[in-house]
Amino acid sequence: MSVRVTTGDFDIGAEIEILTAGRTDIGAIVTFTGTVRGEAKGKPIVSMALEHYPGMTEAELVRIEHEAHARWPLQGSLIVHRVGELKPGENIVLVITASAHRQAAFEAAAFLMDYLKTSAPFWKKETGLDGRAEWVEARDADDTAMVRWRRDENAGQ
Amino acid sequence: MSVRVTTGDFDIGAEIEILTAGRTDIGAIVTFTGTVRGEAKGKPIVSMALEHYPGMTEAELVRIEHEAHARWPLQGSLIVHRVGELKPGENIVLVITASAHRQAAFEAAAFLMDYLKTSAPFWKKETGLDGRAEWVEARDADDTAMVRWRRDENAGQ
Amino acid sequence: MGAGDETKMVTLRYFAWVREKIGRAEERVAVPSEVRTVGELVGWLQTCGPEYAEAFARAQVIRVALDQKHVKPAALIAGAREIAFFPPVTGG
Amino acid sequence: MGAGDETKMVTLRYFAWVREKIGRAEERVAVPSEVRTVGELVGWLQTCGPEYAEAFARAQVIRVALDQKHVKPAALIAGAREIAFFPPVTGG
Repeated sequence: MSVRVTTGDFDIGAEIEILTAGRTDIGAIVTFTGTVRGEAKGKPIVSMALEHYPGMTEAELVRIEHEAHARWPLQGSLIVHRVGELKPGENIVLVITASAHRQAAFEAAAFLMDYLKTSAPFWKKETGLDGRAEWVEARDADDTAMVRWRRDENAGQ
Repeated sequence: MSVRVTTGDFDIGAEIEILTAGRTDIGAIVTFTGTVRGEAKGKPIVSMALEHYPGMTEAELVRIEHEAHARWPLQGSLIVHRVGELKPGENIVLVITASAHRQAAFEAAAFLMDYLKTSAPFWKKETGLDGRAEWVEARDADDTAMVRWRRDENAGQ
Repeated sequence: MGAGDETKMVTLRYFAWVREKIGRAEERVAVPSEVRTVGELVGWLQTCGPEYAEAFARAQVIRVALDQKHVKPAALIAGAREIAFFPPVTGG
Repeated sequence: MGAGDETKMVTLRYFAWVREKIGRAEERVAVPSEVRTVGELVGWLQTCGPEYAEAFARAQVIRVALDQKHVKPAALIAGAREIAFFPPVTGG
């Protein structure tokens, strides 16, 4: 289990290697990579700035990572989130989950992303071709995505 | 879209690079990697042999990849499956899906794995410490996992 | 394997433990014309010798592909060039 | 920002457009003792000047963290060292 907030890029292959090196108890590894898209609401964007809340960010990422390990039998996990100035096509976020079974790895990775999107204190600002920068608005779909895990809690799963 | 059946290993980072190079329309990339576990039914295994049906294997992988693209808006995908002799900890299978949105990428990757596990003609044989080799039996859980996508078909989704 | 008056030649392929039990990976056989479906073909193969009887003893677990496409026991074999028999798949 | 007879000093932090509207990222303020909850604190901040009035105009979209933990408007602020205000998060 580890989390990292960084201005630098990450190397997905190298991170999987670190997580799985020398281990034979892992059967399934899922990675999710989020990247900067070159368009927002149909308009081109030239860059994205990511602000965060140092200290709270790491605490929130650790908290949701623990929550994932409490819900699924995971052999390992990693959350890396970049901050600062990014260009279209660049990496933003990496989540890796490793488990003996594929369903646990898939579900835990989706869970981590859903929680991260609604509770980790990051904010995106996009700059368009005209140089105007606008804060990205939160999507209702992200709240909806998170709610499905809440239902599971209520069901005692 | 591409599929590959190979005796050699794959490089996950390099494959993501190939799939996403120069593109700014992708927002989400999911990878699934299946690896050889060092135990089966509580007993250590020393190696795994993967047999397949050359020709049909590739046709089935192409078919399920097309099916995934018909169901989800994917910007790209890759299926790589190894055959031959593998050791515990080694890679078996790689699935990559790329989409503008994370849910499509997650669902399509899970779908590809579920279909692959029940329709692609591969067979595993595990060799234990005593040198005895046994064919792996199909898991009911894999059929159950696939059925959820069938329900979606019936629901017209 | 016997060939009647009216037969058709077809390539049969075997994989995994079906291959091991029969002792070969592939063969050309003359299928009697009264054998019309995949299910009937499995039934006929069960009568072709002890190795076939053993390989096809649990007929319900045998999967069949006709010209490299999965088919059900009711599928007609007419026109097929290659018919493959194998256990449920276990890749991934 | 005014300080009454009975006040407590607390660090306020602002992020994203809340920070931009207020014009600073952080400040130490004396909160009147009658301000007990996070919701009341937002209400009080709205009265602290036009930049605060604008930043907190849509109070229902403002998220609050007390000592770096998400809290609801009803949460008591007593004992908090650091209170942060920000829009709904948009990372990932």
